[in-house]
Amino acid sequence: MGAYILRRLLLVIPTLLGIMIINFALIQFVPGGPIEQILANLEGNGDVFEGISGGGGDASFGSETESDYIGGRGLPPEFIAELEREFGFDKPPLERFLNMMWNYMRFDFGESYFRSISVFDLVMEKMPVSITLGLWSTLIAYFVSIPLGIKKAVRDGSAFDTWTSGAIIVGYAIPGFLFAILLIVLFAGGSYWRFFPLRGLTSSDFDQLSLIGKVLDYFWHITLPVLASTISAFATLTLLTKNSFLDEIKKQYVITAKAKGLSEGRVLYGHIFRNAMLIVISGFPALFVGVFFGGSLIIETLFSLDGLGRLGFEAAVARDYPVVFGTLFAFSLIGLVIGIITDLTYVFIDPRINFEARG
Amino acid sequence: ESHEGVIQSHGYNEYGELKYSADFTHLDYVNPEAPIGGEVSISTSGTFDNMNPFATLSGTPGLMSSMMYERLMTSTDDEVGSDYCLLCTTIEYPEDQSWVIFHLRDDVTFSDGTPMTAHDVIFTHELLREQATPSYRTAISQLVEKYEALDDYTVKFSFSADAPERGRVSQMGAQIVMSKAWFEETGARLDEARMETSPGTGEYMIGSIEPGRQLIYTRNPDYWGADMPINVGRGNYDSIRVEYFADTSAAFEAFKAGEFTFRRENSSLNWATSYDFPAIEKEWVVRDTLDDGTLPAATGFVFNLRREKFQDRNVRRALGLMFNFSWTNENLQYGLFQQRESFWENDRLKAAGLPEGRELEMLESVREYLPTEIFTEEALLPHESGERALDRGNMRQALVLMEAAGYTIGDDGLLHDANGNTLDIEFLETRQSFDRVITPYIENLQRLGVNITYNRVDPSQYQARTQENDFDIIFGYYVNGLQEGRGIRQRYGCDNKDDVFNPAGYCSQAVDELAKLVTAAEDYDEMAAAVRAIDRVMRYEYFIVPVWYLGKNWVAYYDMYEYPDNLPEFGLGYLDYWWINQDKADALAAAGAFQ
Amino acid sequence: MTTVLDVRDLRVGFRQDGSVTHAVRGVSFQVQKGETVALVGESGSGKSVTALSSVQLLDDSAVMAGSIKYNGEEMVGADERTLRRVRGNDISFIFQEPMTSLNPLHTIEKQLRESIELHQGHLLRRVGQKRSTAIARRHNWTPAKMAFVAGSMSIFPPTILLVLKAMSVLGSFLFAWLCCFVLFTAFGYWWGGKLKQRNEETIVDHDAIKLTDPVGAHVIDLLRRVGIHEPEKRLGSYPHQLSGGQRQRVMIAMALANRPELLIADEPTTALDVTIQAQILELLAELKRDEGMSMLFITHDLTIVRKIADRVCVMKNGEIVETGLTNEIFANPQHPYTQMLLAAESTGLPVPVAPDAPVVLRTDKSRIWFPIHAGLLKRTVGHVKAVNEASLEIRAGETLGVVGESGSGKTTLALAVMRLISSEGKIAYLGQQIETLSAKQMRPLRSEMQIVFQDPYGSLSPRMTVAEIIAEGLGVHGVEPGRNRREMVREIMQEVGLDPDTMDRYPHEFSGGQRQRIAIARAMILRPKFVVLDEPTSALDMTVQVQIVQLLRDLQQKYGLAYLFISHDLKVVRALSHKVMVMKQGDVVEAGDADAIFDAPQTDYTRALMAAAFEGKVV
Amino acid sequence: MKLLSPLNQRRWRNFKRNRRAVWSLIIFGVLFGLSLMAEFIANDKPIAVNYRGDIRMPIFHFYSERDFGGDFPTEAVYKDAEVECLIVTGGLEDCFDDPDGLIAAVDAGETLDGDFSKGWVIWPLIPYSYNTIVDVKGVAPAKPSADNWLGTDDTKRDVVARVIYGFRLSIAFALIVTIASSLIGIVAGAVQGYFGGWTDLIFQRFIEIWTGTPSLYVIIIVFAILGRSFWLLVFLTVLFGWPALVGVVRAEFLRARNLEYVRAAKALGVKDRTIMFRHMLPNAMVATVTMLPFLVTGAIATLASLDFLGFGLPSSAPSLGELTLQAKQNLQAPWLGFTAFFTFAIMLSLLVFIFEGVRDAFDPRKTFVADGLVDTAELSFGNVDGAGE
Ligand SMILES: Nc1ncnc2c1ncn2[C@@H]1O[C@H](COP(=O)(O)OP(=O)(O)OP(=O)(O)O)[C@@H](O)[C@H]1O
Ligand SMILES: Nc1ncnc2c1ncn2[C@@H]1O[C@H](COP(=O)(O)OP(=O)(O)OP(=O)(O)O)[C@@H](O)[C@H]1O
Ligand SMILES: [Mg+2]
Ligand SMILES: [Mg+2]
Repeated sequence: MGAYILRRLLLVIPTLLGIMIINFALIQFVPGGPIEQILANLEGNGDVFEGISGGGGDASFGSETESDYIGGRGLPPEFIAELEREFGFDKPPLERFLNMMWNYMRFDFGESYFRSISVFDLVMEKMPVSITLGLWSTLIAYFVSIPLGIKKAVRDGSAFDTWTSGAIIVGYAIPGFLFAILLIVLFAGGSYWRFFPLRGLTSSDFDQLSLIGKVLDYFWHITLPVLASTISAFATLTLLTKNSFLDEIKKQYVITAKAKGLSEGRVLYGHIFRNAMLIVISGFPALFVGVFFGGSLIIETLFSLDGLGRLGFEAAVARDYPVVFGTLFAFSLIGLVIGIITDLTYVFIDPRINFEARG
Repeated sequence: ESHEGVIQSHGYNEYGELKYSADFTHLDYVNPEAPIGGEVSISTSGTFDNMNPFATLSGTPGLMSSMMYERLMTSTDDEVGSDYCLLCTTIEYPEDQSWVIFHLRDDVTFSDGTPMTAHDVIFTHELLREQATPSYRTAISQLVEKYEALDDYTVKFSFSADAPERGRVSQMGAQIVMSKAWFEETGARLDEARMETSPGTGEYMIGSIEPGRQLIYTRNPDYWGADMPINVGRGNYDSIRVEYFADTSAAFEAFKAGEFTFRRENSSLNWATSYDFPAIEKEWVVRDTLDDGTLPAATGFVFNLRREKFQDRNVRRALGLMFNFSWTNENLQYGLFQQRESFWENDRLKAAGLPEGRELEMLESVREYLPTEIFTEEALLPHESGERALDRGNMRQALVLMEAAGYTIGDDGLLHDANGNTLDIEFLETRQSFDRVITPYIENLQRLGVNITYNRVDPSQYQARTQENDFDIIFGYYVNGLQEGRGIRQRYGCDNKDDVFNPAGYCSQAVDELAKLVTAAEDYDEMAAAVRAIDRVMRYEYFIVPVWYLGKNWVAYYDMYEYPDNLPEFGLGYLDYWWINQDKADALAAAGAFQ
Repeated sequence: MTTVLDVRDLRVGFRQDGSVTHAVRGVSFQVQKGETVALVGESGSGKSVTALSSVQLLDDSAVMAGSIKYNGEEMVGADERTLRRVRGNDISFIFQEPMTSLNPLHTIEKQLRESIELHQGHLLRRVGQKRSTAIARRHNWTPAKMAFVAGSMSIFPPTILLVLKAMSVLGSFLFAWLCCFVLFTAFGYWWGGKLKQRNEETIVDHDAIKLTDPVGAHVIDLLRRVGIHEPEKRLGSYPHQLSGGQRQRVMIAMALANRPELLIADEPTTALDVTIQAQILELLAELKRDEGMSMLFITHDLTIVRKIADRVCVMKNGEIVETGLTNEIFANPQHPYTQMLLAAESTGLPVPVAPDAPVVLRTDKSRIWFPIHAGLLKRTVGHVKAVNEASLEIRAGETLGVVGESGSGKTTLALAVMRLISSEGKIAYLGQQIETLSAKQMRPLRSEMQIVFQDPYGSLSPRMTVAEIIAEGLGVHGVEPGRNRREMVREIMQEVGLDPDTMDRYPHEFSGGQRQRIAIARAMILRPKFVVLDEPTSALDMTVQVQIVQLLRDLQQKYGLAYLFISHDLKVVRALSHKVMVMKQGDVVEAGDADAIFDAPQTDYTRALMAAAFEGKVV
Repeated sequence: MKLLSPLNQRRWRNFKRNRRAVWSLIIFGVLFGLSLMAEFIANDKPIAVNYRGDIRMPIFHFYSERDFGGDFPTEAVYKDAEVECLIVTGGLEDCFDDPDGLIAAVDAGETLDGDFSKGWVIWPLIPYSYNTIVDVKGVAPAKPSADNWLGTDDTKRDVVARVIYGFRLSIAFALIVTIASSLIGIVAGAVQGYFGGWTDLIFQRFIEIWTGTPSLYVIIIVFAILGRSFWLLVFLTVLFGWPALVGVVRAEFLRARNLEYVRAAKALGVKDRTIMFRHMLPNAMVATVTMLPFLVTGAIATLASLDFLGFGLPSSAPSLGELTLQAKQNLQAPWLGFTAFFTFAIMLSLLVFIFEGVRDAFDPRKTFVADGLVDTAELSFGNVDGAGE
């Protein structure tokens, strides 16, 4: 086992290197780059969220009275050359790559192309939103889905089973952003009820609130976004739980447990759970990471939250390579470590599992 | 006023007369009695992370984050090309405009209370030369050779001899002034993203900032220029609030709920369908369509003239004929738009009828480059189309034109040229919102037998491809001015054929020659005649299928704003010379409009 | 005398695939207080079903009619709460198949403890529940586990956030996180170590345990009483690390933990060697004597019945065909089936082997040690020495009987011989060295080498029908290619005494004995040259057992088969084996010709075995 | 049916006992079958026309307007009144002046003068294709009406037609993608879990690297080079979609390979492949079977979100994703949102129910209470039976 873990840890390095090399090679072929993005920005065409936020009407305001004003217009080649220098594109790719890897090894992720802020700070800045959405929707999803799935397994085929299936399927089938819009219009907009705020994680006067006030304010703000991002999360987990339980619930050891006189709950949670939920439980480590670094582009956009979902999308589409690579490196590294932990969880859950080769 | 050929004035206009004399009491289009107070609130989409508008490369600056800086001279909304002294009392320049002197006011103070002097002006100039956006930097250092403070309240800029003559003074008059003391004290740079900014001399200063969410500008109670005639009746709000929403639907909901109170609509679909919410029914919100005298951008489907297949005007005409403006406008845009006819729509610069007078003379001078139709036919107007999506008449005409261009319809229903190749066209676009307009056009083109594909790509790729002029047709535009000058050559001149401002890559010797006349024009009429001639020639060439323009401003606001009766032609001024009727505002608040 | 269990006209049917199988067809019997009733009968006659229905442990596919009263209370259709109260506490169960009846993911301690804690609150109350359970729970925390858990915890939001904030000045968040991870892991390791140390202290100090952890003490006591060596060391084992007999004993311990009023024991001693078996029976007798425990005892071993039962019910085909006092039945059986059952005994001697028969299998000093892992990196700290230097040789047509106490390494050796677990030492099959062959190279040999597993249920794929399971090998090895597979399956099923019409059922739809025969059929249908039979008759009643023994013998004679035959039933061993090998705690204590060993055992251990088996004497 | 092994027959019977699953399968099959024939249900070309006694099928063949006596050499626009008039009148010149009048006259049974020859047109149920611009006066998006049962979208295309084609496109896409990627994923996961050791170690690293590749960029690059097409998108989605199942399958196999029956199968000499797929997979496919319907809808969602972000199929393609996006941008037109929602919900429910049936069919212990409700009376009857022997 020790040797195995060591092997896995050592393999993290070439894996990470592989990921970075492939990505780096890939972006050499992507049409359009950060410089084009900057030029697009300067010309006012650079809004990568246009399609999502629904901006850009057909009656735009692009009118001018004087066209001779020289500022902010015109794109001298020196300017582009200077940008290239600034972004390091004047150097050969190999050198850039080695440079980047050297920096990453020291956990220096550089700065965003479009904002003078380090990638690390950028990610930290977006974390509260991602943690909020991730944490609460995961919590809710798990706390609802697992007991529900178990109950459905126990009452397989009953009316309860049927209608809950229907409900979660409907929840899953509602496109998340439509549901979010619906929530906004119904409960936050000016047409129906105005129970909840439209955007943000907290109120403007958050700092002045008492502790309880703060907590309430926070939950008041996150109700709708969390609801919108959770609605579709029940289905898979519930059905997975249900089916896993169905597979185990009639096994001999369950009868043994029942024969001991254990309560149904204890049989279900004490005995079957661990046997049935290998996959779900072993997903927990990854889940924790998901809680941090998950992002939902569309929910974030609709509720004007500034989280990793938007960051990731913006970075990718706007070709903000330091952010793309920095986050890729960091998240991959975390992902790889989590992979190891997940595998160890397998062993932890089921001591019969080992990773050695089989004859 | 002038001695030894040196002109001294309170303002400047390229082509002569200023509308307001030195002793005017207030601008014509303001209400000098407008009450002062209240708050105007608007929204914008996206986020901001920066309050330094000059750091264009490192962040997204907040909306109107340059609002606290004033320019040396300011323009008005009812004139084109006039600038009046704001931070200066008078300006002085020789007839050949080889330099300009600004006599600064001595009562101007920054919002931190420190006085503004010539050193601040010079310092700002230096700062801009060194740290502003690269394009600006290049331009300004080509223009200004020498700059000096003659004394504490006088600055002089000397222009380099080879700099274009036009626009020198207005260019310098447009320079803003920032506080030297602040920059020296903080060591801040102009090109770095910052949240705290240097104090300006303007009427408003930053009130509060919540990054990515809200921005409030508040009135500086000690504003030095409150009583200036040019400021009378303007700046009527105590504060200006900008709300940020990442999503437009959410923003609209916020407007419905009264979270912000003034909204300009930019989508016909919304304007026609979405304004039926409770606040409208309760008459808390009013909708207004106000005239807009500004020049609409010359938008349309631009052919890439660098491509072989678009060389023939017949092909371009035929393709253009398949666009059905009337149908699009009626069915998709709620009949709210007008069809654009000219590159200088809505204005005296638009060519019409047969050429005559000075315009004809100018055209005659380049006759050798022009087809005779220019002289014999009226300026080209866009085709008319019927009510049905595909107009049979236009289709017939288009088929004839295509035939003239050497295309025939094959057994597959597609157009083939003499070599049997189909007419393959790719329509490149990046914005999702135009799909609905472009798709029917594409359908029509397919009917004509064009093998057309519609390719929507991400902004960066779009930029890369347009930059390299690697496209067939895009939905593009030309931005023209009401007062044309040097820029016309950047857009249509052969020297700048591959410039981004000339997406079609249009170039004609006739226009090149005519553009020279524009830059050389001494007065407005001369300039106008030359521009009309260019308009005529370019419309004839048909390298852009003209589409729609609005010519109006759509505004919706909570019924507490009021505006002067005689709104000026070139401005809306809702953040400037509109005002709030406090009684109405209170009534709305009492009725619960803002919750 | 009060009636503890009163079964009247019990009928049970199973729905499957649209039809109904009638397993029990109107059974009535009573168990009085302090009485032991033995349920004997043909394999598949409905004994287990009858037993299971007494507290409603049959699955949904069962339909029931009739009445079962426990202490006057109706069990058929009773609600879950009543059943739960009765189960485990008043009525305890020993299931027929201990291999599959234990929760594979819980240590045996946990499973035992659970029963006790559930019904014997008083034990807990003595020291305050919280504390004792806390200690109990800690038992499994090795440093490695603790480190692992703590390491994973380092990802937990609040911690990471705090630490991140603090460390972001120093460098980067990954660094911070790594630090965090290392810190947590190290802490976990340290803490786990402490806990383990404390546990070890508690374990070593028995008196201390009794004081602090009465449940734990009770557990250890129970395990010792069912004959598990060094129970302290076995507490942390998982079921798959135990031998069949050990698992069965854990089951028994679990059932006895609460001193039930009624014990329903479904063939509780099948996997036990005679000495242990005697010990268990003694234990049961003691409980019966001291606590007035009643028993419903299902078994095929008539010796046991005679020894412990007060009354006997004989079942056949879902009905009780005869019932009466033990002595009477044994002395004067009425029903023809009973008569047949009593008469049946595996007798006779194996057919002598031709002297020139080739050696089919030979092992040379086989050794199988299971590593014991411990520590953060799961270092190997020691070994379970399952088999030490076992050498054996089997010739064609010859049977080697392997006997020995439960847990002595018989199964392990068998698996190693089949190359199903890795072992040290040479193994030769027909002169070919096979210990170095890869799985792929082994494959062609597999049709000639077959094994019947000790745990037949576990060895049958649950989602395949019996026909498929039996026929699978045919497809793999192309035995008798032209013939209709189902026809062949039908034949072999008949040979082992199964109804061929049931061949499209799933394994779980059979009785224990039937499954055992399926496993035998699966091996035999391939006409192998060498077969390992790991307790192939333990779940079979005498009549069937005789049939199977005869079958084995016939096949051996016909095809010159070589058997490695593992059994606790020395009579069967005697009936089949040419040679015998006796194992004890991994060592071969004695080996030689069957006659020699049976007639003149050399070691004390063998002598004791023989005595227990043939004279019914407890040593 | 005889082709199935008895076990599979039993599974099939089990499946059939689950009424809900059977009906779902039937409905799904019918819907998908219908959508496969979308061209005959919703099209802007008639199924058949009779022009001067000549029966033509424009669905299959290209006919220019000239073929009907019109004046355009391009493909006839059958929706145009002129063309329809030409067909029903046999190509009368007057059609260009008053097509509607002439059509009405022909409908009324009048015989017209000139070179008249009565013809007819058979339209599909919905006379619009997914990209047909509905040329009826009125602004888009238009409310549901007799013409457009679910209204039009904001480009004035018939929503029903788009849903039919979109359903076909999405389902075809999703099924192909799911089948391909889950096959690859299951095999990969099974191999990893079953063999373990270095196979697992290396393969897992490969997958980690693979999943670290930003699919978005690959899609951009490939589309920029090869242009957009359905099959390319299928290929790319499979390329990046298959690791989804690997993890769970691997975990289940890691566990299952230690079970006794696997050892038994090995002792039988069963091939690794057979062990994996006959013995282990049916027992280790909880996650797979549960996830499959979601993978199918997930593939549709992938397609939708690619469309949404503008990296999907060409925007004229009938995509459910585009419909949802339109729904969001046209809140005043709720029929768009409802249509999108119901399409998704119905599709997902059907799939989930079908796979529930599949799971049940494979579950040896599943009992159907509704099916063989044996009451105790029958039991005693059984006894009488038994007593007779
Ligand atoms: N779940 C089931 N579905 C269908 N038939 C079953 C099921 N369980 C048991 N049977 C059948 O019921 C009959 C009685 O089974 P039972 O397990 O009670 O036998 P048994 O007397 O305990 O036999 P053994 O001595 O072999 O254990 C058998 O014929 C068996 O095939
Ligand atoms: N996987 C394993 N890990 C650790 N120990 C094991 C493992 N398998 C078996 N053992 C141990 O090896 C010893 C021998 O077990 P084996 O199963 O060979 O016994 P056996 O002779 O077959 O006993 P029985 O008659 O009870 O079946 C036992 O003490 C058992 O606990
Ligand atoms: Mg039994
Ligand atoms: Mg054994």
